[in-house]
Amino acid sequence: MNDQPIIEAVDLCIDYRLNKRWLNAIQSVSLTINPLEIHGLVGESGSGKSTLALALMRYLAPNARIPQGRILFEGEDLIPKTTAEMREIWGSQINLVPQDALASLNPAYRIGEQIAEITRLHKGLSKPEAWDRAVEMLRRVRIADPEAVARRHPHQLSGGMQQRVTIAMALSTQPRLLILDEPTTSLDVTTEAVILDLFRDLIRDNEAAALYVSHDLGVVAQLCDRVTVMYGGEVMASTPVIEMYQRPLHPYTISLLASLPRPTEGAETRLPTIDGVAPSLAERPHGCVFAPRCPVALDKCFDEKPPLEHIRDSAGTSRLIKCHRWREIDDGTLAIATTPVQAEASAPPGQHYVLKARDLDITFEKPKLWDRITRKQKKAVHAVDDVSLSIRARSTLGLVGESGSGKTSLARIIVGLYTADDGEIELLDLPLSLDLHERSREALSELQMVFQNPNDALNPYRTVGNALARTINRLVTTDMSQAAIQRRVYELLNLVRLTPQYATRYPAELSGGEKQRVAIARAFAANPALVIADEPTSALDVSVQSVILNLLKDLRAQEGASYLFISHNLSAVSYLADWIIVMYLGHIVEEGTQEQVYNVPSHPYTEALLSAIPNPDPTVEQGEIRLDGEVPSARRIPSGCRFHTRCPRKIGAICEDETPPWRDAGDEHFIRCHIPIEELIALQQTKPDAQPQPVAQAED
Amino acid sequence: AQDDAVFRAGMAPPVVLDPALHTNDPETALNRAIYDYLVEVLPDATVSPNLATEWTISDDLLTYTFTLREGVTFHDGSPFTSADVVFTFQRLQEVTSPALNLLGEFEVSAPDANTVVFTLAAVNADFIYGVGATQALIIQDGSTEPNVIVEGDNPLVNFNGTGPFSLESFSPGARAVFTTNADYWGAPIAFGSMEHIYFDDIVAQVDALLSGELDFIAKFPAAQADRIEAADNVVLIELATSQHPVIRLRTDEGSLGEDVRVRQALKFATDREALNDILLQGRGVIGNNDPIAPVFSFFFDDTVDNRGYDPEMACALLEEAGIGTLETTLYGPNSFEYEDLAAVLEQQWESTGCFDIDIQIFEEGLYYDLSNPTNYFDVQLGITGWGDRPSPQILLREAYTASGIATGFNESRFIDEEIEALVAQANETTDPETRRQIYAQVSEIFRERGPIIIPYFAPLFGATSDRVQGLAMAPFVGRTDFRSVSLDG
Amino acid sequence: MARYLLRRIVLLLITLLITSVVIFALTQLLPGDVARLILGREAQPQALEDLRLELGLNDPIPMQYVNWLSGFVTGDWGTSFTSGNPPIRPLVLERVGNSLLLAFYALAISIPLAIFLGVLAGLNENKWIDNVISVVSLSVVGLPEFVTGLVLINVFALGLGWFPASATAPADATFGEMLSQLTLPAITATFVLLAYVVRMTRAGMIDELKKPYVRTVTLKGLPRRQVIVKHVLRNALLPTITVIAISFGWLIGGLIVIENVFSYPGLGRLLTAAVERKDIPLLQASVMVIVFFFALANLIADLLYALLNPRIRLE
Amino acid sequence: MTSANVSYDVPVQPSALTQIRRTLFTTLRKLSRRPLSLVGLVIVLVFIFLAIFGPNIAPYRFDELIRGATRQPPSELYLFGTDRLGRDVFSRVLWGAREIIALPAIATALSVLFGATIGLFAGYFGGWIDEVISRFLDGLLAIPALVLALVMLGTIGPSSFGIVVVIVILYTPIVARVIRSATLNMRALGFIEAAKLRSESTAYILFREILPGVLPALVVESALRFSYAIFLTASLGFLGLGVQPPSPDWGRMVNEARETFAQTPWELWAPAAAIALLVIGVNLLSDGLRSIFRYEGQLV
Ligand SMILES: Nc1ncnc2c1ncn2[C@@H]1O[C@H](COP(=O)(O)OP(=O)(O)OP(=O)(O)O)[C@@H](O)[C@H]1O
Ligand SMILES: Nc1ncnc2c1ncn2[C@@H]1O[C@H](COP(=O)(O)OP(=O)(O)OP(=O)(O)O)[C@@H](O)[C@H]1O
Ligand SMILES: [Mg+2]
Ligand SMILES: [Mg+2]
Repeated sequence: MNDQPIIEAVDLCIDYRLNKRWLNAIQSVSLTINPLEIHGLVGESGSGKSTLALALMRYLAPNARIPQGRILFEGEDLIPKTTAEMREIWGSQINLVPQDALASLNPAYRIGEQIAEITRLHKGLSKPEAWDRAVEMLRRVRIADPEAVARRHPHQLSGGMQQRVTIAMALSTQPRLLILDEPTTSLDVTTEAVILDLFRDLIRDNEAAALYVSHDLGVVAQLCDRVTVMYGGEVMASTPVIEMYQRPLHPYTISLLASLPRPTEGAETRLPTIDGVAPSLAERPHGCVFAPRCPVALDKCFDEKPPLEHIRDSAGTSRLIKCHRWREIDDGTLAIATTPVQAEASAPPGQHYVLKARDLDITFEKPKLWDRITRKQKKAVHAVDDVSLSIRARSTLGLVGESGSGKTSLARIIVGLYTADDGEIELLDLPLSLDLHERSREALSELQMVFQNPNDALNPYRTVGNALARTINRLVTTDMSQAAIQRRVYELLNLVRLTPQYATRYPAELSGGEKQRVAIARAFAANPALVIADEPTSALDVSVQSVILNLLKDLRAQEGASYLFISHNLSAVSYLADWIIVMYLGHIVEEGTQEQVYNVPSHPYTEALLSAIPNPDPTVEQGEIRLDGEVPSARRIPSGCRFHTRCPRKIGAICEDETPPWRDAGDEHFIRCHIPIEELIALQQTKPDAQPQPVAQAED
Repeated sequence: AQDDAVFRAGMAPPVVLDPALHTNDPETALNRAIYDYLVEVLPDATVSPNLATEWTISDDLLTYTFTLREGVTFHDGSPFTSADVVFTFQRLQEVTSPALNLLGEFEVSAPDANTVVFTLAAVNADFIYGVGATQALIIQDGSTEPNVIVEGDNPLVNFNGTGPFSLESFSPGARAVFTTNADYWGAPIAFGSMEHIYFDDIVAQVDALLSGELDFIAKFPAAQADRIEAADNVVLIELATSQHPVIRLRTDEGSLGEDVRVRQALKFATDREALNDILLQGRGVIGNNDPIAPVFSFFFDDTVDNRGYDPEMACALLEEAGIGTLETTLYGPNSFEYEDLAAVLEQQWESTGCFDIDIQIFEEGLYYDLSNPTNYFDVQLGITGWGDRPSPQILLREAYTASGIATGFNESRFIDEEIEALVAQANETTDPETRRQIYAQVSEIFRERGPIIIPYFAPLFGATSDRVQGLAMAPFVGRTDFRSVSLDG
Repeated sequence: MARYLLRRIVLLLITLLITSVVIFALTQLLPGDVARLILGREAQPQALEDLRLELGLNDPIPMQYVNWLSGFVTGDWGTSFTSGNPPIRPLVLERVGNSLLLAFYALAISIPLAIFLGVLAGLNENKWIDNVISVVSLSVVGLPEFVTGLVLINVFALGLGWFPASATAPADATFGEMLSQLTLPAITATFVLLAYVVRMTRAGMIDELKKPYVRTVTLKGLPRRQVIVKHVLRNALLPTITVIAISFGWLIGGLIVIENVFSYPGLGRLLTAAVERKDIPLLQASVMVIVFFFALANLIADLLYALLNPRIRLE
Repeated sequence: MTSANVSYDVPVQPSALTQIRRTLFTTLRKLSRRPLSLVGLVIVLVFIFLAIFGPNIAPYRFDELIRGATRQPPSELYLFGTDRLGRDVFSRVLWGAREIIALPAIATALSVLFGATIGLFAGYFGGWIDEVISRFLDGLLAIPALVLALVMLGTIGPSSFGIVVVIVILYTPIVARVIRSATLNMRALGFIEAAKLRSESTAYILFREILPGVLPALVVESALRFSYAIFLTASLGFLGLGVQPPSPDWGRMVNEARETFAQTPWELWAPAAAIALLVIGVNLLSDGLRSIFRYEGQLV
């Protein structure tokens, strides 16, 4: 194989037409992908990753144009080609693996047909041949019973299987280049880990090159050979992956890496953050795009755009970089704070409990009259089953589990948005009704919630100030004057580090992070004793995530509140939580302090969750435990230990028949497993040999 | 005869098919195609033989003896006899047919198969018209349900007459198809079959005629007459009749028109010439604000000095009556040009400066329905359409005497002793000249204190395709005799 | 799917039952005396009373309803009060046939045309061709049916003489004659439907073209024709199918005005006549049949939608 | 870190007027970028202008008979000619603009009022309340519009009031359905739940939190309903169940003019064109509004 790059973008610019103006979205980008290389492309939302990735296929939105630059695919310039000519290349030489697999498959056709179509077109296969090949491709992406799956429609598959289908489709014509645009972003960590393993193997096996787009530095670190970091439509740096992690030279890369919460860090630290927000197309600065947020920007950086330099650093690594000050960073004369700083000292968790909940239970979709008439055996969804928990004053209880494990349901029971079928709640030692309508105003004000999606957390037709004022009005029982309320609004804004001017803004004028800050301010409006945060950062960019996590940590110290903090991201949980509970299919399977849960012994499920976290350090071996398949439907909860269908440490029939006992691992660390603690410790200190197995078909 | 020639007439859908009860044109047209009258009343009010070949009237004017035509058969082949006639007239009495208005009280008997004798309870000058009344169609002895459609293969068995046509198919609201009766006693029909095609919309009828889908239509508004006149494949028939709209005021106690000055004011405020010009393009004839139409030429008195348009006088009269500005609602049906008539009247009256009028128009059926809370009979001020009557006497008796209140015809509740006496007097005389003098007095009284305005006597319009020959449209269109029609080409 | 079907059918029956009560109640409120309406202005009081008794109009109203409903479901729809008291069922069924004929003809003209225009507009969103289609289809729908009907009659029947001015549907007409008669009414109905279906199709196309799978298919290298016809249209027409099925329901009972303008003996005219004459059995039967077809059309729309949409079909 | 003693004089919420002005301004700006919507907007504005000032501009009253001027073709004197009775068609069309606003618009407004309220309740509460309401609405919706209109107007008699009642009965379920599904989509949103967590009353949540969000759908639906209402009134006029003469209602004018179409075609064209133009305008405008709301999510 020769050294010619598979694809090469040279000085590429892309503009979008918005409101009758051409705005520059991609600015003089150069990028090279060599044969067999997996090239990572990372950057915050809006930095132009997708635009660039698709442009490499010479695929543009209708309102886009390429004012300058070249795209060389195996030496041939794609830009002058007509769309008709590109159709020869699309699907046969360069294939796309899209982000949202379900939306990217035509709902009307069978899986097999959608894969077969592409080989019929490009390989000239007959219908039956193409179908057989489709089945074969499904088998290659390790789908069990591929014949049956080929006859299904997209919506009948689980998210992980859908993503496998798109990759089977992309690989079926043995393309030279794969473009993967955030293919795992919408998946659970456990599923993501399985899919990433699969990509790694398949891309290597097919001898294809790949461009892997992601906003997750962890994923990129684990998968790619070389990484390009984008910001504001420009390439900031392009480096072999190990170098990026070990010796980042660009201030943006450095800050980005530093802001990631890591499982190993203690609870008493603050994450370094990148201030400000990424600029929109219309307001990109004319100097260095990153300058306004750069901790080490000079005046020069604001005036003059640095060139994209092809350099060799002091260690002799060849890199692309776009920074006026890389030399100072390279030779160590300029240091950027990257270690987490000590957080403001807060009082240690109190001994009394703000909240105690016992035996909470909720079931959805109970059979209705109609079902009884038609004698349809419809199973109810038992989302939360016999859950007890307690939260101490000034502490954080972390709640983790895969999607569908019942985390949100539990949170909503506690705040009263769902009325539990059964159970008891005590708030500040007073019994609390399960029904929201029966709760007193005082109780409501002590118990507030921050929702997952900042975009619908605020009424788009009200100003920030009005939203806060209304909450104060309703929840603070002492009569407050108009002026006092207004003052309190500014206080709250200040609390979440927003200026008073934000009071008159509408949600549409705020970024996602800012909206979430307002939502947090609203939750704190009445000095609650307990704030429930349901995945408050999962919809946000990494850089914004760290800001919000810091804020929550600060507020806990300042306001003395407790948290129930829910996340599927174990790193984020560990950063904030004192105690952690792990949920699976409506049951708690493990509970203990943060350290206890993160260390041996742990429940096999916790173990698998930990193992799946992609570590942004490529030198750290990723855990090897992989969970097969998806979480079973909450309608058909497995007998015995609920986890037995997927458990890599299943010990036999007992797991299928009997509900496991709570085992005490010492110091109030409980694990619900049939394996005795000592055995678990022994098992978990040696690595299990996890075989990649075909995934079972998703149910329904 | 052209056996395959079809004569197609357009009309509104018939509703009441019973020969003894039907009242409107399409119903009559259907019935008289299937059945025959004993005597035929011609448009000029003369009476000619039909199923009866001759008749005699006793000197006391109380006994009528009819001799029946021989050799006549019903469509089902059974012979026509005096029993059928007796049955028919007894049934008219049983079902209280509208024909009784003309027939009055009588008894009927059949001395032999070819003779029928009517004995009257009192002298009745209109009796012979009653024998030829619209509903007096001869049905077969024993037909208790004439013209009722039955279920089964042969749904039309009840349509059994001696008439020139037999009903072949009938689709309610859509069409009726007739074939000519080969065994008809009269002159053979010059075409093979006849269709009545039912329309809900008058413009659609004219369009269908113009595009050659119909041979005959009638009773369209004057505006359509212009269109037909302008077209070259159709022939317009314009017939002066006694048909007219009446704008009437109620005169009973507590009503607007109790005060004669109000009646007068309305008359003075109405410009009848203008109404005729605007609404009928001058095709109508102005009368005397009484029901004696110029078509009854002998009875019509053109010397009556009818009061013309005089708005100042109208206002002065209202002032005098202590009303000042008359505020009221004018009601009317949506048939003919009456909606427009209401609109123009409103303008004429309001332009005098002493009227304030609202208009309320109802769907025709609803308006003439007595059980409807607002109907033609109960409103204070309304427009009513009066169809053609063969003699002024009938109109006067029905609408402007005390007996008309119970029957729902005297809508103005007009009871005037002089009129009562004059009408009774006219009823008993057969001498035209006496009647003429009586009617002149009637006209004078109406001029003085009549509660009605008759803006004009509108002509009746009809039209045929240019292949139609020998069609003489009757003033009551439904009674138009199609037997003599022939078709060119 | 079977369960879905069953559920839908039960709901349909409930709807029909509710409607039958509503209709019956409404007819009871109709002003006017049936007997007088039948016998006319000149009828004698005795005749009126006899008729009332004969028609059962003096029975208590709930009894009238129960009598009617039990008759109706057992196929005894009674006899009309008017026009020779014909048995109602054959009469209504004959009109249903006529209405169906016109409905199918109108659909045969309007659907291909509307879908073609809608797709064309959708593919050229906000370009001039889209604007032209949009304005033209809106213009024709902006005119009431009796105006378009009038214009069509004046131009094509009276002016050019291509088609008859009325569609009075003689029983012995040949199919060709029937089509020729029905062309102008069908075009008038098309005008009403056109804009609606065009806009639905256009919106469906635009929505669908924005979906990520279109990009996937394009990037498979499929020719544009195939992308549009095989992939996009298949999904874009789903909402259109619903609209078409619902318009079919409308075509059965909603053509009252068009039937009047062209004097076509369809269900709509039968119904109008029944209302005017307060012919209650006929009115109830024809409304029930119209509602039945309307509901049936909705049911078919839902079923078709479910059938063509694997997401529902495979639940 | 606290700054409790600092006071700012920035108001927490701008006045309602400012908000409305702002919303209006943004909408107009966005509309003006779409040529067709702009045309629609201009048409609608012109008609609104005519509805307000039409009678002042009109050379004659709508019912005034001009002596000796029946059936005049359009001329300088009579812009759209005169009708069969000698009324100035131009003036009648101008007066009719107000009539159109009076009947279909009031009926539409009422349907929207009732429909939105019912839809909000059904969508927000869900469960059996929704089930019962929905079944009832389905029952009403199963009767075709003209059929119901015919029977209803046969019942209450042809009057403006009757027409309004009929339109309200016909359109309330339709509006309710639209609002119900919009509400259904909104009731699980974070800000609604936040309102529950501060113990807001149901009425507050429905009308202050949800209503603004379904307003776009409501605006678009109202525009659509309005044009159908115009149409329905015209059709009712044709069937003899419309408004009373000498009203210059366009539907009525068109219907009256049918009979004299051969002689005075202008008498039909003028009101017919006015109806068509208004329907086009309303639809173009609602199309524009729909896409603004659809693609940009919200007004501010
Ligand atoms: N068709 C378009 N028209 C106008 N602007 C666009 C279009 N597509 C993308 N943009 C803008 O261009 C910028 C880059 O978008 P792009 O989708 O490439 O970002 P990204 O890095 O992939 O972000 P994300 O992580 O959110 O997917 C964004 O500001 C986006 O709003
Ligand atoms: N309102 C509801 N009606 C019916 N089923 C529900 C409802 N809410 C949750 N469920 C079901 O209950 C189960 C638990 O859902 P829940 O949202 O609590 O999980 P989760 O752990 O928060 O998942 P995720 O990470 O996806 O947010 C799921 O199977 C879900 O489908
Ligand atoms: Mg992207
Ligand atoms: Mg959740």
